[in-house]
Amino acid sequence: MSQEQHHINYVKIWAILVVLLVVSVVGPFFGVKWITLITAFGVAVVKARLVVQNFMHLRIEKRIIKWALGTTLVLMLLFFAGTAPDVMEHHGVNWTNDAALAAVERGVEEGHGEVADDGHEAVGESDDGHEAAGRRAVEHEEAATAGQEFDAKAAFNTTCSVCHGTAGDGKGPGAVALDPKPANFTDSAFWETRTDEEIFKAIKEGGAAVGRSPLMVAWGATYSDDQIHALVAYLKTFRKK
Amino acid sequence: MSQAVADVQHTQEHHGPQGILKYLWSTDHKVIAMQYMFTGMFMALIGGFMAYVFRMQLAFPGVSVPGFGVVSPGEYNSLITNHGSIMIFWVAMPVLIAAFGNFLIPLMIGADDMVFPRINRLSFQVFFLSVLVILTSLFVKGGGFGGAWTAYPPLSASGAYNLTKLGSSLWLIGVALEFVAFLLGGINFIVTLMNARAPGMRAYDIPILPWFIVLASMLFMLSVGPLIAGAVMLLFDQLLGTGFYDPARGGDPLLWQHLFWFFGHPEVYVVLLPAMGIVVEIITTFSRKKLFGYKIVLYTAVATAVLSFFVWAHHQFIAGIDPRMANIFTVTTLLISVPIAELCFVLIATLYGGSIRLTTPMLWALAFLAEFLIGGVTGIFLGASGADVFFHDTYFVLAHFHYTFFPIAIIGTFAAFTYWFPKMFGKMLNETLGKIHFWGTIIPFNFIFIPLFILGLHGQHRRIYDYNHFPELATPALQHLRIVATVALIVMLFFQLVFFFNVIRSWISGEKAPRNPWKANTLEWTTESPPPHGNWPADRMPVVYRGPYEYSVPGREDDYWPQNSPT
Amino acid sequence: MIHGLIQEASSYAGSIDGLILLIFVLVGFWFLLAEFFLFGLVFRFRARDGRKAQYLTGKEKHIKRWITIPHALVLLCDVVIVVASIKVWYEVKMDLPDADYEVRVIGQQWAWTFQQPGADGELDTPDDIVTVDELHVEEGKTYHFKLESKDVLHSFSVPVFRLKQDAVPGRTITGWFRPTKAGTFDIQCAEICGIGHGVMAARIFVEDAEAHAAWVTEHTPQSS
Amino acid sequence: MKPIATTRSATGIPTGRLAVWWVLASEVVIFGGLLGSYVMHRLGHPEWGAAAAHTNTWIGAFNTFVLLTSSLTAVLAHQAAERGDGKKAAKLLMFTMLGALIFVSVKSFEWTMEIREGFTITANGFWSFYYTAAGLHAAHVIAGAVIMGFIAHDAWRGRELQRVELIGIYWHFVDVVWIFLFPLLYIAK
Repeated sequence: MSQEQHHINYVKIWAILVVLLVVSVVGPFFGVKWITLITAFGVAVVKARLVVQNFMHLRIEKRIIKWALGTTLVLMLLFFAGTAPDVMEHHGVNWTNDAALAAVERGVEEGHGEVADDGHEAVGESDDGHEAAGRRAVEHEEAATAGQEFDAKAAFNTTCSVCHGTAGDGKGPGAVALDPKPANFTDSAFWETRTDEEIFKAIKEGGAAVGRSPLMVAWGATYSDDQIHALVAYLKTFRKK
Repeated sequence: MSQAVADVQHTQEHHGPQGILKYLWSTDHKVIAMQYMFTGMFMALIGGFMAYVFRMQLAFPGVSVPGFGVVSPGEYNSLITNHGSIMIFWVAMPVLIAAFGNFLIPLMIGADDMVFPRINRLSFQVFFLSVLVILTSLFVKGGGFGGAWTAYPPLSASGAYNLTKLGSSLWLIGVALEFVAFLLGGINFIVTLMNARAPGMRAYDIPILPWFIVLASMLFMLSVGPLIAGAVMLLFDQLLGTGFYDPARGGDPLLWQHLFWFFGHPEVYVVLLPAMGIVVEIITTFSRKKLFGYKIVLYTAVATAVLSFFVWAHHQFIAGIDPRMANIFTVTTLLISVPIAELCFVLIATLYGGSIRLTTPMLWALAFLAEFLIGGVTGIFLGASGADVFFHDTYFVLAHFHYTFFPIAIIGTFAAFTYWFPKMFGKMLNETLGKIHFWGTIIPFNFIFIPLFILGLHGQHRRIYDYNHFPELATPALQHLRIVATVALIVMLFFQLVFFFNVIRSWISGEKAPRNPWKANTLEWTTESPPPHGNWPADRMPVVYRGPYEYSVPGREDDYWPQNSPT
Repeated sequence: MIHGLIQEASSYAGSIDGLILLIFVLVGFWFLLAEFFLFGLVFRFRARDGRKAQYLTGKEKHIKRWITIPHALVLLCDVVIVVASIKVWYEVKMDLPDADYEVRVIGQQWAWTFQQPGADGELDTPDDIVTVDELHVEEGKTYHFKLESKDVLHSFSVPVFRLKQDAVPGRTITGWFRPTKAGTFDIQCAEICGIGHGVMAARIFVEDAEAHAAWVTEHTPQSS
Repeated sequence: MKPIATTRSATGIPTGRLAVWWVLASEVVIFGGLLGSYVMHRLGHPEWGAAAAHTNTWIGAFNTFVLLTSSLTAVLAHQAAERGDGKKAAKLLMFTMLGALIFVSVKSFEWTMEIREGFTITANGFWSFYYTAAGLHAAHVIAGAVIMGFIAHDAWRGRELQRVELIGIYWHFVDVVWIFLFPLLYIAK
């Protein structure tokens, strides 16, 4: 092996690689898509092949190694082929990926470019995006609210009543298994121990955020702040004097 | 003889530390094998305890389980999640691949150690770290991860959904560390088998077990890569708030399912192949027969390994993948039944014309075949997309894969453990106790899982901590089946005491084992029991003259013919 | 075989059960055969004094055919199962017969929301009926469901219909069913969805035309 | 003392090199899984192109040049080691490590700029993949450079010269990964 590899002029290979690098950088300046594709990815394949064959000496390596490495590449193609129909495509037989379609439609305006001074704010803005894309999923609520006020009662009945009960008494069908039990909004003792802010936070960020049961999940992704305020107001109507 | 002893002392002087450190910091493949074995068995006890707790909850909902207390829904999810993860990643893999692979590969191919003893030690240390991480994850604030061993996002990606922010991240880190440990170990196995074989040992003279363990290591190595990348992405989703699997931010939850099952299905064969290899060794030895078609076995195993990469999406038929893809994956999934059936046929055919001795290891090996067949044939129902619409995520699935994993991880391990115990510890196990333990495990095993098949046919789905919320499933008849399964489980766990008693008793006061108690051919039986450091004296390393399964060769006095015997 | 254990209440439940029966017969045959040979050979060739095992390499033609012929037959059975399975798959998951009604099914932690047309028969109008954990459908009518999820994966499963489909957040997945038997049945969530997965139960009420019409009239919200 | 097993070579490939090839096989599938996922998303989300337009092609090209050159010095080090010239091999490995240092420094400069502009890892899907893929690659660069330091140390003393080839093969692989990352992250816009 050492005999053969001495025939390789490494500096020459390196020079070719640098020239190819220049080609791949220059390619996009033509502004023609297929030229860019060739200069970017075609050249990358050629460069990789030069490195693998000459620097890694694969061309004088035993055949079994070529087989092993070839197998890994075939497997990656296989993975791509099996996964792309679901992940790359946004619709197929009897399904559509609404969130992805909405993201493509929105384009880049919301998807990036927001100048965030710190990471925290960026996260916050992404959450807004979350809500936008989730919109289709909560279309029925949108339908109910289209052009009119947010219907807190309807929202309560679809979202909260599972556990808290339509009467707000904490005896919904989902309450059976829960421990601690869901809050009973008819109980005036409940209202004496909570502030509105606390309830707002519990709805938006979940029970754990205010030191209550983690079984109360966060709804900040589904409802806007105004809607949550409306929900808090609706909850108060359950209170028995 | 004195020369041999001198050699042993000679090699010991050059290797590693002495005293207790010899066992904690050793690079000897046999010590590392024991470390993996005992860690794996310890984890099996934890996994078994978890099974006991949630089976009690299912049979007697709301009861205060002795030794645990009342099981809350969150705890229940955490128990089933970690039972699955532990039994696959911390029991089946370390025991079947790492422990037996480490112990047997160098011995069976006539080498003195693994080719990279220090990487081998590092592999165990990383694995041990992963054990600590996964055990820690059970006790952190919020409890252990409860999103099932498949860890589908978005549930696993966000603390707001799974309520176990810390537990799910630790679980993921633990699994990732375990992968790293097995990548290190796997490279060692593969290179050892490829390069370090005894002089004279050609590719087709290697016993089937080392072949299969190495094939499994390759399968693991080639399938786990995308999942490692996926795990990094999931970890970023959990900790940094990226959106790789969040549909609202351009990600896709289905991507994880593909990444997971691209690994997850080959993983089944990663643990199946070593168990099959163990059965091959035991069946040939105790039926005194040459393996029926060595090359058929090898090639069908390779075919299975290759095909196993083409079937992954059968776990996702109804998970929202494009229904057209389901057709392709149905075809490939059913195709894989051909090589697996062939392997079973060949093993059964090996019995033909034999002289079968029903020792404890042989009973375990035959039980593997008998029980694995049930797991195999029930898989056809699940691979057929049309039927999977009903069966997906029911107890039928659960019973099916326990009928594959239990024979693999438990029966296969007991088969190997009882077969190689004399070589590992230099003592013979008690046969009577061994057989009591065998029947005390096999009979309850069927009583656990056959009721679960029936429950699955009733449409009972998985991962529910109390079926009283579902009127169709809350009937007394179904509850009786659940109780039968739970009682059988407790009986089975109880009989494991017999095993531990047998092992400890034999270890302390058992009959001393000769070099080759079973009159087997492979190289590990040509050295002392237990083998010294370096396995053979350095100047008398074995040389191989023939294949591993030359039993009952006509014209020979003995019915076995060791691989290293020149005549 | 299965309908003895769990009712068939949808138009395609029979097809799925037929497929399961076909597989049961085919694999049952192979299973019994293999176990018979396994136990038979162990008994027949148990060790006896003075008898030595035979030396067979697996290359002998008269023995090898005991492997190759079953091998080919297994493949044949696989082909039969594949064809039958794909046929059922087309019926259940790929072909959508024309719908009489549409219903939107939304999973969330840990409840099912069903939105169906009110008296006007159109979805997404103000008179839609929204119910939680209760789905009222009419016997003998074809329903299309549009399955969505608000948060994590769920799976909409009606065992008596042999219907199961995962709900994936961000996606709308369409499917269909046609109830054929009146009664009240379980809807289960069949994909782990968090701590309340075990309580995510709902009921489906299959009603005859008259009862269903009455229910729709009663529950259609009065537009103000 | 090495076991006898390590000195055997039934395949004709030295044990160390065989192991490195298998390491690379496992790395190919790790990067393959990540980049495959990225390509799928990228093709499905044309709007990510606008995000990619904010990457700096010149910095990427410069880093490509650095890695290509460090690969050259790595292979020349191998050549020197084959001739038994440990000192020269060690020197050339030092050059390769210098390349790694430049690469990582440029990368951290580039990332600082981008993060300042608000392109954090959570900004959108493209940036998530950008930082994850380039970060995983950078981790390999750093790990390779550290191991190279130990090997250069040994090679200077004329010990374990065969390891110069092994780290070289690994280094070229890291180079090849970057050869693909460069068009995927920087050029395709």
